[in-house]
Amino acid sequence: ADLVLYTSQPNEDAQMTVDAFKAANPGIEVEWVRDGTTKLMAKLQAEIEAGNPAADVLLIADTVTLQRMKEAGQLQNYKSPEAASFDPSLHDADGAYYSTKLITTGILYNTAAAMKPESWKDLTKPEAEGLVMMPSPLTSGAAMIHAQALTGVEGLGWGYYKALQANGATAAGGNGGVLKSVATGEKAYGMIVDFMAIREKAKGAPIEFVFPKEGVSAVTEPVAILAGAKNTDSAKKFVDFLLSEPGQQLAVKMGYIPARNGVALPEGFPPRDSIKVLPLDAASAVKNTDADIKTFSGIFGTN
Amino acid sequence: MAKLILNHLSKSYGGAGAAVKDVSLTVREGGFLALLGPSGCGKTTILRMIAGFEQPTDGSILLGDRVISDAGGVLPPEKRNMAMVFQSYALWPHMTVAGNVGYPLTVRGISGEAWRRKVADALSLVHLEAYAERRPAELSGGQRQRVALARCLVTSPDVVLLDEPLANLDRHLRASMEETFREFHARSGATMVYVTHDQGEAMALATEVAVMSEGRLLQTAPPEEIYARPEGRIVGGLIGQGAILPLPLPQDSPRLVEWNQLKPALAGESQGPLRDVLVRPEHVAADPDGAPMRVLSSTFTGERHVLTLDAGNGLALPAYSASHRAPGTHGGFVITCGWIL
Amino acid sequence: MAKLILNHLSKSYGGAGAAVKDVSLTVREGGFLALLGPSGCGKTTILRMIAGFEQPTDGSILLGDRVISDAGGVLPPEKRNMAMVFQSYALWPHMTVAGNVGYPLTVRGISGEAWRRKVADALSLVHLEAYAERRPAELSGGQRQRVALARCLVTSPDVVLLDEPLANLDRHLRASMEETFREFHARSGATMVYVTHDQGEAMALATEVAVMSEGRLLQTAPPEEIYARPEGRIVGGLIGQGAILPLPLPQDSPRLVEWNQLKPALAGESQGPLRDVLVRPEHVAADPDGAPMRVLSSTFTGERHVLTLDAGNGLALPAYSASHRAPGTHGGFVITCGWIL
Amino acid sequence: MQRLPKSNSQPVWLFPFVLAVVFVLSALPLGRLLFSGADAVLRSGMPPVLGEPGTWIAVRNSFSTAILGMIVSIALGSAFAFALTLTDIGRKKALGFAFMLPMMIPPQVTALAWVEMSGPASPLLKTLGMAPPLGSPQPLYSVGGISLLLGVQHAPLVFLALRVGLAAIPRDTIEAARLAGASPLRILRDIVLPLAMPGLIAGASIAFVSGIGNFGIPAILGIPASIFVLPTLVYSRLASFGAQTFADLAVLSILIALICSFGLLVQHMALRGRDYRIVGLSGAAPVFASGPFRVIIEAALWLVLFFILAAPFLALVASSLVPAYGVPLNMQTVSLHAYEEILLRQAVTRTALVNSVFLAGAAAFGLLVFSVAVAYLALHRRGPAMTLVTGLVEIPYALPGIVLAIAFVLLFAAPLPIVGITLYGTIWIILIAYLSSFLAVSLKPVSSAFLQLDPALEEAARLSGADFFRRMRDVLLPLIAPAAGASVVLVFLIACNELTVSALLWSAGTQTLGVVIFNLDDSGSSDLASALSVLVVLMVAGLMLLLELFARRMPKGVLPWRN
Ligand SMILES: Nc1ncnc2c1ncn2[C@@H]1O[C@H](COP(=O)(O)OP(=O)(O)OP(=O)(O)O)[C@@H](O)[C@H]1O
Ligand SMILES: Nc1ncnc2c1ncn2[C@@H]1O[C@H](COP(=O)(O)OP(=O)(O)OP(=O)(O)O)[C@@H](O)[C@H]1O
Ligand SMILES: [Mg+2]
Ligand SMILES: [Mg+2]
Repeated sequence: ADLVLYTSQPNEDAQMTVDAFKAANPGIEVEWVRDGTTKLMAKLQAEIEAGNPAADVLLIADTVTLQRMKEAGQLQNYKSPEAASFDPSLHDADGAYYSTKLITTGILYNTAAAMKPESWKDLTKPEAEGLVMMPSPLTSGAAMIHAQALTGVEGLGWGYYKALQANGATAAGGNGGVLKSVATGEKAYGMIVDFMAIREKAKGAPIEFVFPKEGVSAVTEPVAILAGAKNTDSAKKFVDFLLSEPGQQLAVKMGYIPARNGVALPEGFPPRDSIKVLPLDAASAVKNTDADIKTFSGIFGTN
Repeated sequence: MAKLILNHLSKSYGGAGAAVKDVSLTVREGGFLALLGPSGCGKTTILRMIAGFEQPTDGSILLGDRVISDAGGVLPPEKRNMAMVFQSYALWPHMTVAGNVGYPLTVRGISGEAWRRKVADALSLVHLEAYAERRPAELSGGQRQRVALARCLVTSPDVVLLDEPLANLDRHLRASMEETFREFHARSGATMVYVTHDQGEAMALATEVAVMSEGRLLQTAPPEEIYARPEGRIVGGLIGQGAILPLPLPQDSPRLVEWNQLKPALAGESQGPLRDVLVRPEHVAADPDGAPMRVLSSTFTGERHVLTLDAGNGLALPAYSASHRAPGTHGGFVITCGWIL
Repeated sequence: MAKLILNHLSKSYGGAGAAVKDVSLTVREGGFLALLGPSGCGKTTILRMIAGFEQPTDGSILLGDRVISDAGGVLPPEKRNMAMVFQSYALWPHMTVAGNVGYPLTVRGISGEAWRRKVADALSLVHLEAYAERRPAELSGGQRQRVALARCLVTSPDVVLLDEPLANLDRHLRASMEETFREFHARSGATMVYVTHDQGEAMALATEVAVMSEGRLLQTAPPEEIYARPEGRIVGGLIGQGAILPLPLPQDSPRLVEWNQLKPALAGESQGPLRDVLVRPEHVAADPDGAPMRVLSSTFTGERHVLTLDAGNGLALPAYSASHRAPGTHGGFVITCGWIL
Repeated sequence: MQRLPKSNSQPVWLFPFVLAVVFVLSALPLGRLLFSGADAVLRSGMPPVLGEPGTWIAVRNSFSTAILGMIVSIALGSAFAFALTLTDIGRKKALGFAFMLPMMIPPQVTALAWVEMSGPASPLLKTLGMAPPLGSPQPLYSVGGISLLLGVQHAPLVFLALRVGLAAIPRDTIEAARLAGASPLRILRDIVLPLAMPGLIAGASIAFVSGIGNFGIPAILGIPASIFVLPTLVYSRLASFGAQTFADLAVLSILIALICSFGLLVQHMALRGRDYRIVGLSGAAPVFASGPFRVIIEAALWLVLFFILAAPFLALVASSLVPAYGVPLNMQTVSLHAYEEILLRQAVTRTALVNSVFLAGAAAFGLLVFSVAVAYLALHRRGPAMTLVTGLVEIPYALPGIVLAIAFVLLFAAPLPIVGITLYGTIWIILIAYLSSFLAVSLKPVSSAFLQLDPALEEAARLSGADFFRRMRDVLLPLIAPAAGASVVLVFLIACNELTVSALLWSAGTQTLGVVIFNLDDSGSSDLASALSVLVVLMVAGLMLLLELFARRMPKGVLPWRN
């Protein structure tokens, strides 16, 4: 193949992305592997350890992971012409990775639930006792980032997680698990990424999604080129494509909030400015991650 | 103890012919029945039906006046208080010799000193004291058979079924085992059914001998009688040594015929329909003024030589002789007596 | 074909004593050796070493001038062109009778018509033509043994090992099997080693008889000789019937002693050290002017009665009698001859 | 005069061959992993993992869930094995057949199904209108729940292995015991169990090791209650993959290796000093008349089957018929869309089907060859070398699939030395990984069968002039046919919906069913996932029925669900 892509996008999305890219750049044969971030990373790291990474480009969950890889010297810098029309906070200064969309984490609740939450704090109320579920930072990078973002908000902090724990919230698995639990009514409230909830609701699941007033954390599914990439040129083409107008429209079509300025949001979402995205500095996040993991498991315990 | 009655017992294994056909016999309480018959004639099958492993396809088995098996159903073996020596020994490979022998006791709740004593006794009966801790796989064929024997005799069952229990033992062990059986029988008064190929054994032990062939019961009688007065060609041929000579004899002649009648018959000088006459080798004696016969063959069997004589017109006749006689030589022989089948 | 030599063969199963101790013997090419001995004396072990299943702990086995087993290594059984009847038959439960019998042929690449013919012949030798399609599990004990026999005789091996091949067969089948062995032996000229408990069989078939006890080889000799002139108490006791009487006899007396010497010895009227004298029952004859003896017991064995006599000071003496004699009665008996062991 | 071979029992090449295979399939990948671990330790110091309480709690959880699970498996498996082999209950074949299938429902699906079944939104309960109130706690999210599911999942392993053991018991040994006056239960305890012990132990240890290595069940039942076992702990370690991670993996692998060598030790103890060689003809064990209990036994067995097969399967079907989670199944919502999507649109499903069937088949039969070699060797050869071999065989199966997979990536990502071809990315690396992973599964039943063989049967074949291969083919294999059948069926079923190993090793075109199902589920199309799972179960049932047609022509006892 002329380009090997490792991505953690859902199947259809990945397929869509690749097809669109191929349409835009005829003649480039793309081979893609789709899997959860964790497995992809394990696979990739093993390949790198074995000295023969197969992938050229990564399109995966979050900047923190890529920041870590950058620091390990596993990424190569590329200054994309498209970068200009992006908020600087959305890509690495050296061009090691670029955010492609905003996947925010908000509150999901089952329509049968008693209380209609609007703020993160609502999840610590008695009505929500024992009915809250969130992805575990121990298993999902996105969840870690979410935790790091929330604890950054003054008035919340780790105290908030203590409160949640006290209120009988469970931290478990990934977003899929949360969706299931809430949709099936086993739990009433959950923290989950926007698109999953909104899509599933469209399919008729008995759920609602809200963007809490304190703001939402966001993972940005950045794209990056590997240091050991064999097809650098087509890799660069791929990056440019994703950041380009049509590439971003694609994201919208899939139901994500585009990262590029001045692209309309998909339907089902409130207007862009009504969504407050909590900032996150990848570099410091990487530094604190281990400590934060400890703190978190200190509160919820690895059991 | 009670008497054992088989009536009109039949068993078919589904395959071609039945293995046992309409067998009726009674073993009186405390009786000792020897079951004789060629290989494959149904002896084991009968034992297995008595033990309750096989269900009769027809007929029934009674112990005393209680039906324990019929085509309708069978009393489970574990409720029969019988013991059996299997032709295949059926030892439990995972238990020691002592464990095998002692198991029937264990099941009956006997343990500790009593158990050890009884097991030790049983083992000494079969001369295996030294092997108590071995496993069956580490025993010789005969030793395995003796373990099976000890296991069978360790309890006091109502009925004891022995399926060629001595087949793999040397003659001296056999003798002592026969002794053991006699004692056991006398002591326990159990009803015994004894399958064997060794007629000497059967004759020596049994109070009654039953002869089977191809699934049928041919004759049941006390040892002396069945040896002296067998009924029909088959029994005659099965029991003991001997030749069956078709000889012309007068209608009215008694079944026990003497030399004076046999001589002319052999010479072909007497009239009458051909009758099957059973002649035992021990009744053939060398005698200068007997009928001249040619020695066909002479084989040594230890204590004596077994001759095959030509009794005229190709009839082979076995005889014993203390000394070797070269085949081809002639000599005079008399047949002291014969039995019309 | 070649002669089979065991020299200083020993085998220990790791356990207590050795199963076979320093056995040396030679079976000449095409010879027929009968191996006799009490149960557990090591016969099967010897066969298994000859076949190559067990490795000798010491000594070696030669076929012709080629070492096939020693403590160092073993020629694999499959390379030996031998055949064996296992004491436990070792039939393959998943094959039909024909399949079992024919397997050695199949392995040798014989198939089709030739295969069918040979198998059919082998089966008819053992009277099992009708059972070709059965599975071993559906056979009687004796039938299984016959299948094992047929399997052993179907090829033309250099050495044939028979471990009590007739133990489960009735007397008539035995007779015909013995015949079969003789023919097979004559035809194939194979070297045969024959383990049996039936001395009659051994004597009738073998060119040489070897007697073992507790792992040791005691005597090897032709049948007549070993019967007439056994060496030592054990062989004397093992071979044939008879009693061993310790009698005072003159130093210089010949080993074969007559009545005129025995009579005073029995009466205690003669001097000399006590010598073990073997007396065969067939040499004990009722004779009014013989020595008076009391009948201790009398058992019927079919053709005759076996008496046990009191030869004085508690010595038991077996004798044959055509008629029953009540225990306790007295009578005169002569011992025509005895053999000093 | 030519030298005589030292040992007369085995061909000289056998031992080297076995060593070689074990080296490639076990020693090499493990070694490579440990190497990277050591390397990482050298670079950045000892990993904290040993210091963290979490690790030890995970070890404890792994241990307890594996043990409890094993106990459940033994209970279920032997109950079925005994009932189907020794009693006169009806519909034995059907029962045996159905009892195979729970293993076919991927563990994560079983877990989900049970969660759904017992959860507030169970389509089943909802449709029945019996759904518990919103937010009621899920009893399965606990060590008990995990163990229970592990137990159910692995019960067929015990069943199959035990059946092999029972098949070898000679009828007359049981008859002798009956005549000795022992009651059926007594005979079960004193005769049947001891004689079938190799089979039982084999089954138990597979169940145990499977429990140690299982990821799917604790992932779905454990993580929500933050109960971690070693595989899930490893997984969480991978979430933040750094230089240290290889060290972590190495350490955890060693821990797991230790646990299963403990298991091996126990097994060795249990088997030692006994003699299981069956003397004489072993035929079908006689059946005990269950009389009045017959109805009860049958009812119990069918009830169990309802819970471990029917219910989860129905739940699965149900959730495959509704478009999204939480939607009740009724006339309005029901749709076959998922099936049509899977069968008609998703090209990948056909690829995956072909791949998985090929992989499973190849692994099953490939391993059979090797298992026979090892088992035969183990019978004739003792000593430390052999112990090492049996130990090494065990470990890969006990490792979490993802760890084993990483080991194989490390091993094969770069082109092979000398030959220079790259297995990585091809289907062959998955096959090799499967061979490595399921070695233990395939070996257990076979070696237990060899333990019970009457040696005379092989000796007779040798004297007939049959060389090693000949007597293998003509005598030994037919004699262990039931074990061989069990071994093949076991590996095939497990491999057929294997997920965690192939998850890292697949690439375009080499997806396996497990991977496809997981990805579908993971990217929110649960209905497609369920639909595919349903199809997999049906396919396997279909394959088994197909075998049933040829049962006549196969050696007796090869098909485990037949008597
Ligand atoms: N596998 C074994 N392990 C330990 N001891 C054994 C083993 N096989 C046989 N023995 C012992 O070796 C001795 C000789 O056994 P062998 O089978 O050769 O006797 P045998 O002469 O064939 O006896 P039989 O006539 O009863 O068959 C016996 O005492 C037996 O207990
Ligand atoms: N399980 C079976 N299935 C079919 N036929 C059988 C079965 N067992 C025995 N038979 C047949 O039944 C007949 C009688 O068998 P049985 O074992 O009673 O003979 P037997 O008198 O004991 O012979 P032997 O003296 O050789 O042991 C034989 O012809 C045998 O082939
Ligand atoms: Mg029989
Ligand atoms: Mg023997």
